[in-house]
Amino acid sequence: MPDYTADELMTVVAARQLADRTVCFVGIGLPSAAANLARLTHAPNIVLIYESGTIGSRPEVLPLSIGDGELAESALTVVSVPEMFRYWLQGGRIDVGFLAAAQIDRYGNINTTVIGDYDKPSVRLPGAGGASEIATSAGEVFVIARQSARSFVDRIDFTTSLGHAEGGSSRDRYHAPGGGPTRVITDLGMLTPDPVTRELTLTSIHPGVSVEQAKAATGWKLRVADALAVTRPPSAAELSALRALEARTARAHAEAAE
Amino acid sequence: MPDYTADELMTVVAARQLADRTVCFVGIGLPSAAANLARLTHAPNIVLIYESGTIGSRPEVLPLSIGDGELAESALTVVSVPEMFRYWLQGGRIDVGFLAAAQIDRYGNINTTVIGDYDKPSVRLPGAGGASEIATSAGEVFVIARQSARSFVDRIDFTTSLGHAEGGSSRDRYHAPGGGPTRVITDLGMLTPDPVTRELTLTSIHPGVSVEQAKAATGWKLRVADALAVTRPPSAAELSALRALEARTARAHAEAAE
Amino acid sequence: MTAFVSLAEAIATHIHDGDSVAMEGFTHLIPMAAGHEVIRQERRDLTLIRMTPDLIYDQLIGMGCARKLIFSWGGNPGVGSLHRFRDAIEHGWPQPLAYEEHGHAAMASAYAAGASGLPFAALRGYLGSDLAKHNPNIRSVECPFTGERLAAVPALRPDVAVIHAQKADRAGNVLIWGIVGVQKEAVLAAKRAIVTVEEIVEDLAAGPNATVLPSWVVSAIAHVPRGAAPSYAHGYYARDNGFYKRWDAISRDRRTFLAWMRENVLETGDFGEYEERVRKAANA
Amino acid sequence: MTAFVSLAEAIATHIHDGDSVAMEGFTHLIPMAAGHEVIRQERRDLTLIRMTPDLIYDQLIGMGCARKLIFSWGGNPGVGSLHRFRDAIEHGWPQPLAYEEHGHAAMASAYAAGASGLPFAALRGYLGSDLAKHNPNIRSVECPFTGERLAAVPALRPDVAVIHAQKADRAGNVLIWGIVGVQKEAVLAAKRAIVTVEEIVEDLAAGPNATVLPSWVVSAIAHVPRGAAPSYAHGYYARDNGFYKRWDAISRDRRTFLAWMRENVLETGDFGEYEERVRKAANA
Repeated sequence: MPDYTADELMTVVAARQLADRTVCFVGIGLPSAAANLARLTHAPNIVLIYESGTIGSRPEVLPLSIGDGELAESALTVVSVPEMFRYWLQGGRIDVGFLAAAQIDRYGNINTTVIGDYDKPSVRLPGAGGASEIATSAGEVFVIARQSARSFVDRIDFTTSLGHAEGGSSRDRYHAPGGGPTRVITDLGMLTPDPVTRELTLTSIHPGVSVEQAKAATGWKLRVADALAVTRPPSAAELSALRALEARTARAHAEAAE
Repeated sequence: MPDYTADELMTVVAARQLADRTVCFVGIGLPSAAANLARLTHAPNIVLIYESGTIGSRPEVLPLSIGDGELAESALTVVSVPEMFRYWLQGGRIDVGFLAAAQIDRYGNINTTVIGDYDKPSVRLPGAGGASEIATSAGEVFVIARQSARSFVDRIDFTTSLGHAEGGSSRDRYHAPGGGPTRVITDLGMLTPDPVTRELTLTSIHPGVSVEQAKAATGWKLRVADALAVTRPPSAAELSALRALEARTARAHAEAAE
Repeated sequence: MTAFVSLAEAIATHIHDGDSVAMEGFTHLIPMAAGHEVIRQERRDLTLIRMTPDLIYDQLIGMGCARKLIFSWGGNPGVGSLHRFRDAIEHGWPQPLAYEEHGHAAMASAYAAGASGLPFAALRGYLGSDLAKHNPNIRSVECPFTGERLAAVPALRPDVAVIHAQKADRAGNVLIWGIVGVQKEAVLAAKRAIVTVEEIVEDLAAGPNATVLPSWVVSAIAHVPRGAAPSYAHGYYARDNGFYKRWDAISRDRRTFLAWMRENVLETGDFGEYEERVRKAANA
Repeated sequence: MTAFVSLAEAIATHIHDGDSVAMEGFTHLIPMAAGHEVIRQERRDLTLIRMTPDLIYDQLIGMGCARKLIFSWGGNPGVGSLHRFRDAIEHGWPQPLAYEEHGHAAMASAYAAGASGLPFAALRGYLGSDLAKHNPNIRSVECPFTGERLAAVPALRPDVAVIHAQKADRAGNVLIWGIVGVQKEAVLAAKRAIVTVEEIVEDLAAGPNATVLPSWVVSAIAHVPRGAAPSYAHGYYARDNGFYKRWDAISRDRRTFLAWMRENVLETGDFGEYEERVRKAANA
């Protein structure tokens, strides 16, 4: 039995994707945990930007919302939301947009809007927020999501955030300034777009996970790289940094609730 | 002999036009002197806005430039120049735009761009600065200028800032949010647009000035109101406030130059 | 000119049935107290505008105040769904809710366009997004220089903006800091503006480039300490994350929700009384 | 990533003949020292961009560095004409100067559009102004919602922005305050950015919403105390109004101008030496 959970491994692997000094526009939840773990381990000079307007946030604990006070207090500066979306995101100043996904398809297109029909949804999700423009303006996009046949689907019900469209060079017709998804990190492995077809392909599998498991957790016929890597397990340093961060976070959120 | 100069009277009269609590977008030079005199006399709560971004400036001395430090230090707050022109001027938050003029015609159209042909000017003037949009966005526009046949001309060489176009309702075709010039204060008197033709008409004449003088100092056939008022001379309080302001200004600018 | 009034009077004077109302606040400085007062005064047919409708909009929608919602992200931040918002959209309870949905980039630009006296905002956005197929207010505009097509959305010009701020001075100038969101734009885009504040001070002690709303763009100021709770006011109190989590259970069921709103909002006279009751319940 | 370098190296590395260069500063924080260094290094065929070209642009134009000027107000603030600017436009001396003329509202929006990655800016401007007849870069765009026609100008995207700021920290983050003008927009619109600063500090001690340019949007920082004189740096030194007045006489005549520039700029090694020489002359 490994001494870490699947979620811990997912977060560690996601964190590893972020090089030091990357300017990263961070979604709340899983992306924020991964980006802050990167900052607390191998990427001390990573620049974390949240859509609430905080530039260079260095929170001690993970924010519950995209606009927690900790993000502002620890930031280099805080700008207005219109400025954030105009000068910083659309202005092309973001290296990596880090998104979560409710539904994702084989080309990395993401749905966070509705399950079912838009006008008569069976489940109404929160919507786009900043994601549509993060997906098209950031230099590249990383996605983090727990893998299951319910969320990794053959057809998403609604395209909130453009990935590689219908694959190949089809994204080009939208003239998006950014390059789109380059990796999808899950609790089972990592998927990267095929250089030609842009179809998400399993290129790394987590220790203890079988290819069959990964295929079963995918709503399309998952392609597997010939040279399938096995993910390096979390180091003791990575695990202890993540656990300390999560313990601080739990403590802080319990206190604040009093 | 009066105990004041023509320029002093002009500034005093211009200041009187500004009611307390007016939000006034102030041009540099004569408008700034008048607006600050208003603030120091009958209009203590006037809001002075300069295009450099200062909102609610209360300078002790007159600025030489539109962005002197005194304007920022004494302001309620200072915004960026793009914000100033977008949220405050085009946003319709200005009651009165107070402009100077190099050339002005009978309908209050103003030229501060060139004398002569635009492409081969005989005199190149500074240009529009903020004036074009002040002239069309402010609720109303006051103009202050020394009157002479060289500056009050039959045809201006270039329309920098729209007045009442060709008179009558012709300004309407530009769909300007603001109402345009409502008074022109000079060293000889005050001109206001005729309610119907919008032609600038001499409605008040300064003490000691003759109608003939005013006509001679106007490049078009100047119309004179039937009920021509004679301007009330500066009060002792107005004069002493103006002279104290100018003395402080001269002293400060001499010191700063050292 | 600003009037210093009670919150009840500010809402009574400036918000009418059928108005479009933007109660803004991006996680920080959410005007909760003002929203409660709108519920107490039983406003109807409002068009609610907000980038991030959260608990207070969930309450307004669940209590039947809203006819339409214009928004770009509707969730309980860090927790999950807004159940009243979802119930209105998914099942039309307590009444159908029309909605116009955008992304943050578009809505932020639409407020800025409103503040700038422009009829629309252009943005490099909605590329490949299905939203444009469902929202007729997402159109396009051609750059007259490059020929590029950009997305365009209409300017937001609410009848009323409502925000919560840290401070006002006695002249009625308002200061906010920290995460300032789109509050300045919302106020400047709106015809009228109501501001609740943590405190009223002699001197704002603001830095030279602070986010200050001059008194002459504010219609009414009401002194409502803690008026943004359970969200937070930077420098005053922290976010009550626990309440956001509890709201999930309170709001999930229609009857539980209605009973809670009756007991805590309708049957309390003001925000102070509300907070006391909620605090007691949390500690019980 | 910011490099801390000498001003001479910053100019040598980042400004090339033929570049479009925006040295911005709205009366405050004008990058005089950087402009002098461009003159010393004899750059040619520059497209100079600035809302308010003043003394330093007068000098650059008179010394033959500029091929084209994009501007919205060209004068010696509070004094009168810029004689070298006028001589170039009126008589083509020392060489013809192409120019593209705007109003402030348009230029400020054009920088903001450049910073926002948009190809154009729309504004409610140029109504009834003759400028649109002479500048083919003033066009119009139709609102896709109301059908209104608005003025449109192309975004400004300079090759290089040059600004002077009060402080940088050792990581290369830059702080400006007071009249901040369009400097942030110019830097974010530009491909490269050079910043001269009054001082380099351990901690910017900036307020939560201060105008800070992060190190990763700045190409080079040079420490040049008093680098904005004779304009001013809020919190450091006042505007030298006397010099602005003296410039009128220095610049009026071509030979006087050239002699002055040779003695004070070309024959000095850096801005410190220049300032010492000018100060001595003023006191003589």
